[in-house]
Amino acid sequence: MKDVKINVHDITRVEGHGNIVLDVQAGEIKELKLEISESPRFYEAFLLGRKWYEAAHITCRICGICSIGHTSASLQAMENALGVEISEQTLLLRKLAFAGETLQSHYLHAFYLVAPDLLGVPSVLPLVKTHPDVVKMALRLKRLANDICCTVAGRHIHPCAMKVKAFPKVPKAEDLLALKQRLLDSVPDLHSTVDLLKTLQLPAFEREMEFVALHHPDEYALYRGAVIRSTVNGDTPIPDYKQQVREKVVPHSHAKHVSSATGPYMVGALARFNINYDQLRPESKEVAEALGLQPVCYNPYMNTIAQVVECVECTLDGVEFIDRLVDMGLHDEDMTVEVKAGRGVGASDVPRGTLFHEYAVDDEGTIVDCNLIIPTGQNLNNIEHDMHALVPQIMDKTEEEIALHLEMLVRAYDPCISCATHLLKVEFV
Amino acid sequence: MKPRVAMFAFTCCEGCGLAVIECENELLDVLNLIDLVEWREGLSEKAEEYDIALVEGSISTHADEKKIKEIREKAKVLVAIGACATTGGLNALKNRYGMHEVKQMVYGKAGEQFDTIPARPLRAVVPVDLELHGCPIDRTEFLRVVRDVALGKTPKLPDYPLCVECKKKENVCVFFRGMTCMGPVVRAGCGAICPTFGDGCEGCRGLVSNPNENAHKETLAEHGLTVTEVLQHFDMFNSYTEDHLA
Amino acid sequence: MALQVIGCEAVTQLLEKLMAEGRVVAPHQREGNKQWVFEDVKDPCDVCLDYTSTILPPKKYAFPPKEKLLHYELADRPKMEAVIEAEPLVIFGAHPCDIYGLNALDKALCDQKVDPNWVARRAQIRIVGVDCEPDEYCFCGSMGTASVSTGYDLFLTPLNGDYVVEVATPAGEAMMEGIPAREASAEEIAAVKKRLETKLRQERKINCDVNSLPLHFSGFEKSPVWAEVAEKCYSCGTCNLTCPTCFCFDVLDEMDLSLHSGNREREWDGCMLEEFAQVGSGENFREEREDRLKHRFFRKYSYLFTKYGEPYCCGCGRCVRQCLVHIDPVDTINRLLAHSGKEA
Amino acid sequence: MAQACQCEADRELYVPKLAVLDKVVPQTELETLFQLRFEDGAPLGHQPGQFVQVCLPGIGEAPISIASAPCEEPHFELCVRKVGNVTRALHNLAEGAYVGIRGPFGRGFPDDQLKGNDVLVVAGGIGLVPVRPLIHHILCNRPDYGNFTILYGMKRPEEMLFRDEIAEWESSNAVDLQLTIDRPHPDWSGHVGVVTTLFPSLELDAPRTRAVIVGPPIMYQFVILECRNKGIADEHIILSLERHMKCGVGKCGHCQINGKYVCQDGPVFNYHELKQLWEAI
Ligand SMILES: Cc1cc2nc3c(=O)[nH]c(=O)nc-3n(C[C@H](O)[C@H](O)[C@H](O)COP(=O)(O)OP(=O)(O)OC[C@H]3O[C@@H](n4cnc5c(N)ncnc54)[C@H](O)[C@@H]3O)c2cc1C
Ligand code: SF4
Ligand code: SF4
Ligand code: SF4
Repeated sequence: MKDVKINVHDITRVEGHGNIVLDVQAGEIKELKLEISESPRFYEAFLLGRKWYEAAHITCRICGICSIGHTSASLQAMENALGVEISEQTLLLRKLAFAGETLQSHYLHAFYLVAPDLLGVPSVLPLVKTHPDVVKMALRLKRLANDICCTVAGRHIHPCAMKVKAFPKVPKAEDLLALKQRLLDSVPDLHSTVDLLKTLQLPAFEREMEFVALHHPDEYALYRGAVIRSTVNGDTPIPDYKQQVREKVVPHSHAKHVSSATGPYMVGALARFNINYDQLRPESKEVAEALGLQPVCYNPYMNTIAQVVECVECTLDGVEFIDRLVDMGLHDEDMTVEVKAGRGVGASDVPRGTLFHEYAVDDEGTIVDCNLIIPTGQNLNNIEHDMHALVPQIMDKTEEEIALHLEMLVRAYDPCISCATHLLKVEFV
Repeated sequence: MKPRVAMFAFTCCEGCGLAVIECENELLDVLNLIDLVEWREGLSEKAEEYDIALVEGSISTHADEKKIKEIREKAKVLVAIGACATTGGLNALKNRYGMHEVKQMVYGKAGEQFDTIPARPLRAVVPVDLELHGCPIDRTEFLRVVRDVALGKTPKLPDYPLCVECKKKENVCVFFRGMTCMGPVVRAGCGAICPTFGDGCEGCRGLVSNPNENAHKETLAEHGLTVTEVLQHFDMFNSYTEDHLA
Repeated sequence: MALQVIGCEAVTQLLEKLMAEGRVVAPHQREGNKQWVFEDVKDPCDVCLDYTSTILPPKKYAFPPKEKLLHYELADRPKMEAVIEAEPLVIFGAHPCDIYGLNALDKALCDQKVDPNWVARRAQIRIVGVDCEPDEYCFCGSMGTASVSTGYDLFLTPLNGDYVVEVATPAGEAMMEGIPAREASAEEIAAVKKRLETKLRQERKINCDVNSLPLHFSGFEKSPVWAEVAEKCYSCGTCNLTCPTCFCFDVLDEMDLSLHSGNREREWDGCMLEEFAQVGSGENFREEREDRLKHRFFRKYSYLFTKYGEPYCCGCGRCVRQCLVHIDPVDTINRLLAHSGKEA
Repeated sequence: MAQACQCEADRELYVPKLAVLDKVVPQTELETLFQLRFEDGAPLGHQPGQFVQVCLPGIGEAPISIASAPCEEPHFELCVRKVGNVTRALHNLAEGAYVGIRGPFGRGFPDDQLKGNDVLVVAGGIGLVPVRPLIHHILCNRPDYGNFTILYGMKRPEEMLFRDEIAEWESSNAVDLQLTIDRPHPDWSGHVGVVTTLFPSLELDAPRTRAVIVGPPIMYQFVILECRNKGIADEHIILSLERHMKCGVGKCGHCQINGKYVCQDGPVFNYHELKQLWEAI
């Protein structure tokens, strides 16, 4: 019976600072945890006392990778609090920006963070020499994803043009049509990506678990959902999210751990795929099949494959949204908002999973209460459970291999640690 | 020899590091000019030695403080990138409260376990050679700086108000659309991206060295803001002051 | 040349004809209250000839906000060559003040050393002027710029839904070829004159004869009015950048990332900006806002006026229209005059 | 067409001409003398007091006074202080390198007014550079001028430029050279005190004297005062001014001093002209 001691300090190729600690003595796990060492930021404290119109611009700064995601959940929450309705045009533009961000985040994860593991190199840099075509393709795809965000919202990181009620600057039809063409032209690149992935081997590991994602009757839920759906606990109305998402503080983490009524659960691309498979386009389903992914899949490493499937979905979504926008004719919209007291919850299924924002404002539009629940926070507990199931299966490997498997597992979840480090609920008296 | 560049992140959203790699069209050219030797978010390589450190994030814990000093010792050139690192950014909003109060507010009783000190820009802790402003930094400006450094030039960053860039783009001033903007007192360099997309500037690049704050307070009041709102316009990205060191 | 009259449809026809020949730019409305910009015409219906003032003057086509002067290739022996990018262009719908601005820049930029980029662009620009109605910011009446006698090929004056057309050059004549027009009647010609008289009766005016401005300014050097006005000023340069008669620039080298080749470019600058007069030793010759504000006024109403015989202000009112703290040349000059007891 | 201006433009107005760096002679820690010549052997054709725009493609341009006299053609010299990008990059060049030159520009020293008269040169620090061609010119044509005096002040002895030449001037009868440093220094046995402290002992024939002053902005007011006290007429006090400058040809607006452009109306002015210009000194 062997001893294993692993301490991966500052896991690389993840967003934010985290450590993996494993201590096995005589074959028995004494300690195994994912430590979150990111400096806490206290976003809830930033928000209190600020104006309704600042919420989205403040909270988008929680995360550079999914700032359009935060903006989306924040705007929905604030619009619900103030009773603001948005137009079809605004909805489509937001969904288009959201698709752009989902694409860029998934490409970043697949090509920069995961591919090096599968190709046996420490990062994307050596690939510039060994696989120049793959690197150029990755850059091309990511640039397109970012250009979608830039055209619609000004920039991808911390979007300017996404505001409560409407877009202050509506993109020009000609610019959208140029993007549509590029989206169509990117389909061959997507197929090459799929071909590349087919040649690579992901670890085989399964653990039966609960999946949670937003669900919408009319669409594959990303920007918005109608309910929260769990494979174990059924549907929960979005305003009642706290029934599904239950938090507790754990000492080794600046992020609070989350469980459902029945235990840990997973959110993210794989959860969405498992729950909303039926609503995927045929083209996306084909890719899933080609890559050996079918619902319900219990291998968290397959999250990356689910992301690639979503890339196909978002690419085709983008084309559809642009067609609809151009057909409708783009026009400037009124931005005036009547401010009144209220409370509202907003939810989006961002690249890493379900994100909730909740605000209460007073009748001057000042934020008096807020709560933010971030996907990675929900996943942390599940990752630890996975690690506990995985370690006994790979105990015969070397310490380096065990460490790599654990790191790859963490990476598969595509965690966003800076997001996760301030998701604790605030109780205001 | 190409300069060895390492990127580090402190308290922040890591968006500036991301902005660097969002230079997709230019990334291969940039990699011809520099050797990227460490970047936790995207690479597993670690470097013991480097010439230039690009550092994002504010210093907001004792651990941060220790680490930035180590980086300063190793780096020949220390570049602060992004609002968190140059002005304290949004993080400094927490400095409005006592640190104990803040922990209570967000984490309740469990908060005491956390190491947190008032958020500071890098220059409040170590000498900084160059500051690249913005939340996030501007890609074009970043590329220009990389190029200038490679040429041995001292990059010239603007110290005039944003309105200059906004007017060159012929944007409709957002004040004429019933909105408000920090442009007249905020440093240019982002191409006035927010007003270009119809939103007022929030001041993420910090104030110019000689802002006419009084004039701007009057302008904001003239456009219907209350005193609190006026102050909030100023402090969103610029609430760090030397007093926070106390 | 005899005046002609064309209808609205003929204006559309004229635009279509010019568009078929090449690039045409004209005023278009922008989001927000009373905001227009000169833009490429894609559809004649989008053109707005009834406007008060565009954000930037049409100067931007002859002297772009940023333009290349030089291209170079680095090598042991570097190669450098002039870059002069000019193309045929019609500016459609320029107001008299903006035409005055272009004419004024012709003088300054061709004085002694002739600016090659300016001249090349100007040679390819044809101008269709259109008469305007002053708004609360214009003061062309005071500046003598309510009408111009040169600097356009065609000039349109709106009259009861039609336009009276003055053909000023052979190029203008060619433009009008095939456009249905009739000769203007005596009443119509009288109405055009009358229109100008109304324009000249603007309420907003400078309280002295424009030609005596340089003389008056020689007494304003120490006026306390400068400090009072400058106190509100942001030094944001908006007034410089939107001005049809400003032409200061900065020069920068923009090297490609390959570090093999690049361009030397010039970019609009503004004397209101703090670093404008700073030199290598760190000395700033106009460190105070007041100094810079004073310099802007003196340059427009005294230095260049004296040098070229006409004011370097066309009375378009853009600087005050766009200035968030409402620093107004008319009000400032009137205060200077009042303070020195020189009001006419 | 519509425009009023029908003039012939010089396509090459902003295009520098290539010159070869023949010799690099370090002067002090910050200043270096560069000897250049046009590739095609053409003379620069300048007057003492004029300047050129020095261009390094990719880095930028900087206005630099011509430090040599016309009689040294086809070579010409520039003495440059390292303060920023262009000046630093110049210092990194090796002999044989190419440098772009535009010019000469501006109005030089009014030789017709100096000829036949006594000349007093007052230079502070790097201000010796623009007057050096004049000094060389006078020394080459010594009989054309009356008494010739040079007062040269610097902060510290290490800052002295053109040491060999200064030694020559010191030992020559052609010129009365007086040196001073601002504050006492162990390596200095000469006069100590700012340059104005040399004035009391000066014996001048005021009506015959033409004073040429070049130095840092702060020096001007005090030296002008001394000259006037000595009875030198305002028109006979001649100065060279420095301003931020981009184009060198009267367009960019940066070098304006009230109604004058330093690049065209200057850099050399007489005090009578400058008195009217409150921005000048
Ligand atoms: C007529 C004239 C003659 C001169 N003669 C000499 C000389 O003989 N020897 C010498 O060493 N220096 C001379 N100078 C000063 C020299 O031009 C500046 O030191 C030089 O332009 C700085 O350029 P840089 O690229 O090295 O610095 P930069 O990197 O551009 O900037 C450093 C500082 O210089 C200022 N600056 C930038 N461009 C100019 C400019 N064109 N003019 C003035 N300041 C500027 C900037 O505002 C900044 O503060 C002269 C200047 C003038 C106007
Ligand atoms: S929108 Fe803002 S930056 Fe632009 S001109 Fe107006 S105040 Fe200035
Ligand atoms: S416009 Fe203002 S808030 Fe927006 S990026 Fe620029 S400096 Fe930052
Ligand atoms: S006068 Fe107005 S527009 Fe001009 S710099 Fe001052 S504040 Fe800006």
